[in-house]
Amino acid sequence: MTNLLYSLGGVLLFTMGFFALIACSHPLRKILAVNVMSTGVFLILVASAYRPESAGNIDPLPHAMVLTGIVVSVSVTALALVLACRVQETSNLAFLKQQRNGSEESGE
Amino acid sequence: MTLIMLFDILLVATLLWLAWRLLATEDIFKAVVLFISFGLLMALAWVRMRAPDVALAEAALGAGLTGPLFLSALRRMERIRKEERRVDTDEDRDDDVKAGNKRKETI
Amino acid sequence: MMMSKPGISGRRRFDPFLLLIFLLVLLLTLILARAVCTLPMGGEGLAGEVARFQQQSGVESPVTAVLLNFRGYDTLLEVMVLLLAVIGVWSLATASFVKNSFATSPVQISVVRLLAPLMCLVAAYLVRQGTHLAGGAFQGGAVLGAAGVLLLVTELPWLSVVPSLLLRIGLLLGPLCFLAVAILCMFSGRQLLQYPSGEAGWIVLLIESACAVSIGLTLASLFAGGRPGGDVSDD
Amino acid sequence: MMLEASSLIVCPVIVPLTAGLLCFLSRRTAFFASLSACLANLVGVCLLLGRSLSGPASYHVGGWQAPLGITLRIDGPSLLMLLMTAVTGLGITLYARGYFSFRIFFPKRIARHERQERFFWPLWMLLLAALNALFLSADIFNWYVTLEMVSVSAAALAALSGKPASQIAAFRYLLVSLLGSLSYLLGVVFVYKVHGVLDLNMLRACAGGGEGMHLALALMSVGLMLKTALFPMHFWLPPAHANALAPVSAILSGLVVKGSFYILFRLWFDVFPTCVSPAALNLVGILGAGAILWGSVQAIRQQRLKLLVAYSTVSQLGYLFIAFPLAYLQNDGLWSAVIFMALAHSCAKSAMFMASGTIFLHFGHDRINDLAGTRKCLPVTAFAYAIAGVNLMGLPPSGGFIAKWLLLSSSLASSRWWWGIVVMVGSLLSSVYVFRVVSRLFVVPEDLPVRQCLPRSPLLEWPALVLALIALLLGLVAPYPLAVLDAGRISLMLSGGGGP
Repeated sequence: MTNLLYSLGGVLLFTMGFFALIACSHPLRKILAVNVMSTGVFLILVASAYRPESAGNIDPLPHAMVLTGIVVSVSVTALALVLACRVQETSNLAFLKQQRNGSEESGE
Repeated sequence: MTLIMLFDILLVATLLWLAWRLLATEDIFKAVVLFISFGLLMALAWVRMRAPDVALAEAALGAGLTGPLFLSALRRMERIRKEERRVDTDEDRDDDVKAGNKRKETI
Repeated sequence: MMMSKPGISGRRRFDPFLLLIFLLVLLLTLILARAVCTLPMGGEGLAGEVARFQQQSGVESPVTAVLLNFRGYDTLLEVMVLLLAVIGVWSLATASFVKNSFATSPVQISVVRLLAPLMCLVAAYLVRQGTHLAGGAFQGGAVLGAAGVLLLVTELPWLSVVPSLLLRIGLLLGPLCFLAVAILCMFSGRQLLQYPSGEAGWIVLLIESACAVSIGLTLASLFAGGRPGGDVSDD
Repeated sequence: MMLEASSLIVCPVIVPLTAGLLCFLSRRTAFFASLSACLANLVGVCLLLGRSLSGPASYHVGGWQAPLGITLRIDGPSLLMLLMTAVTGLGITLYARGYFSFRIFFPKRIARHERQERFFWPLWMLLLAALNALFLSADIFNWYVTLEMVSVSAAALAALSGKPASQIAAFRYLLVSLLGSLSYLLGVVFVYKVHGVLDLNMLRACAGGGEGMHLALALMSVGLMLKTALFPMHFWLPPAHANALAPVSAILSGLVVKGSFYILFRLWFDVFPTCVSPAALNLVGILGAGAILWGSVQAIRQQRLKLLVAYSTVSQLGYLFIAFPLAYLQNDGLWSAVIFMALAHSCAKSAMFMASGTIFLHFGHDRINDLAGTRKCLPVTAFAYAIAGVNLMGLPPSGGFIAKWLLLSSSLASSRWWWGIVVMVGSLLSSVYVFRVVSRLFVVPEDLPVRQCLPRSPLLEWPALVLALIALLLGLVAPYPLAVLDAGRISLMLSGGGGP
């Protein structure tokens, strides 16, 4: 019962994050949404492995997987945030450049 | 038994509510703050799931580091937005603008 | 900044595309929820298997055993993901150390100066206890990183003071140590990451300590949001 | 102190990994570390190739057997993908050296070029290691880790150029990759819950699994298709690939998309063939057909060379998916058509992006209409572009021809001719967009203004030509890779494999 409750919570987190990822336009919000999504996946994974104290040892593999996942998501979040800043930073620049050159060069 | 159940339901509901608020609220700063509290509550949920390792990692990484990361990014973005054009640090700033002209010279 | 969830809160004007997405997401939620209900819950999984080889793994905590021994290869690659994030961030921007941003009062600064060594101690403790209880390289590294961030936000831009080469060596300490152990293990006829029997305990601790230092530095560097100034020119 | 012979299998992961770390540590030796890593990788893969004709090999990392540990496995498909990565990787490494050395002609932008070169090498080497790890792995969670490693390094590489457009494209690319990875991870969670194992060999033995498994496979597949840019989900690919630096475009188009495709391919045909329904296969085939037609039409409409090549990637990826409904059930040979297509496309597309990059460097633009007479300045590059184009069109001696021939004959043999028609139309359309560029490159109009050519750099031109020629000759040596695949397939039937 506990497993199911938390797992369903995880599912809802996942889909909420998914919707926000598509619907929201602010880059930071998108990154937040991805983080919520990944938390949802982790919650499903850990919750479905849960068993009460009396039932014996918990499978440690999901915990290890989630640890890996959390570390990965933190590093990806950091990269995405810096990229988002760069996008913001260069959007002014792109505007300037378009005015000067009349067109936008691709590549290089 | 029922007390635990109540706790579970309350925790999951709070988590979901926080997630919804942080995704739906209009103020992005508020969203980030909500995200930090979301991370802390998640740590509680991991403890409840008998996953102390994950809880420690979530508390330290999720709330302790991702939050500041978001905050500093937010600050930086706001600063960028305020200035029409930044004139500090990055060495290729002017190059970007001049690149087009430069290239025509080299042909 | 206007990104409420229109499908739910209905604050924005009606958008057929978003409504469609919302309905699809709703459908997805239902499908996933139904599937989750049918999943077998709370099974033993590989707990028995892990317990069986716990003795051989050299550590008492099952999660640490999985992370650094049974599935050490995953962790090796994951440490590389962290490193990749730093390289990516460094390639994108230069760090900005804005002073007087968060904490300005001398009291706060002295508190931080007290707190930082304490956090380093906590980190060391977390790494040490990771072998038998909850904790380990990632948790310890995260606390170290938090200490670094705390210093960064209180007028101590230590990242810009550390010589570039030293910083890079610090960042590489964990990955290099892990990789070197993995490769050295292959000599004398063993597999990659197959620790010599009986020696696993201290090897795991060694890897964890090196990784914790690197992870701490990595997280602090990620927080700084770019390469330390002047890093490009000197080598 | 001695190494076990089977340790050779980890060489494609360990060697670039070490090189990547060294590249990050010291800038001066970066190129030589990378070059030696690429050479060692190629030698290692060739040695593996020689050994593996006798059968597949498994390697238990850490000495832990399957349910607990991670298994690496080498067989036909993985070997060929490794070979593809090694060959293309070597070409790209050489080209990148030429590309970054070219900066002396842009004295004002040296700081920027130096920064790009400095971060390119570690990112590229770690990406190479991640791809090799992906091709070697036989564990669905390990795949997730390698996928993340690939996404992070690929996104960082895509943003390396620093141009506004590339930053936006890279940001979107990163988010899309993350979404794909998360979807895949959710699928992995379901699989683990249903079967309790992560190892491919053990999963293959677990029959059925019911609804949960179908959903798991669907989640994993959608995530991977998003990463592979299958037709309606391709929107992120052209901007990301076209706005990156030329060596990076070659990496992204030639290698990175093949990584997620390989996992998809493995899951559908190797691990869970019983979970795949004909309807799903047909759907994927239809999407593939859509990709071929839409990608080609878009490619024809582009005004920029690099965007044209990027859209052509979208369309060429369609061929990989159109093989799905054909390859299933009746025709084992098609298995190899898919891998063969990936191989030929990887070499040809990298060559094409390299050639486009060279053209861009020399002329400072890549407007197709203004490229007339490129042959005069860059004969080797123009030639490389043309040969790579022959491959994309699927003209006879090329590897692309063999793959398309296999597709066509199988669609006729199974009297599902409509797939064959799509293949034909796709080839026709691709010849339109290839000739559109080639005609400009080679025809020197009378009134062409005298153009001062920059000095030629051999490293900038020859790797593209050699890769294009390899793709071309792949058709002539077709029996050999097919034999490798056969050896691999036999091995797949055996399943399991020895251990310590």
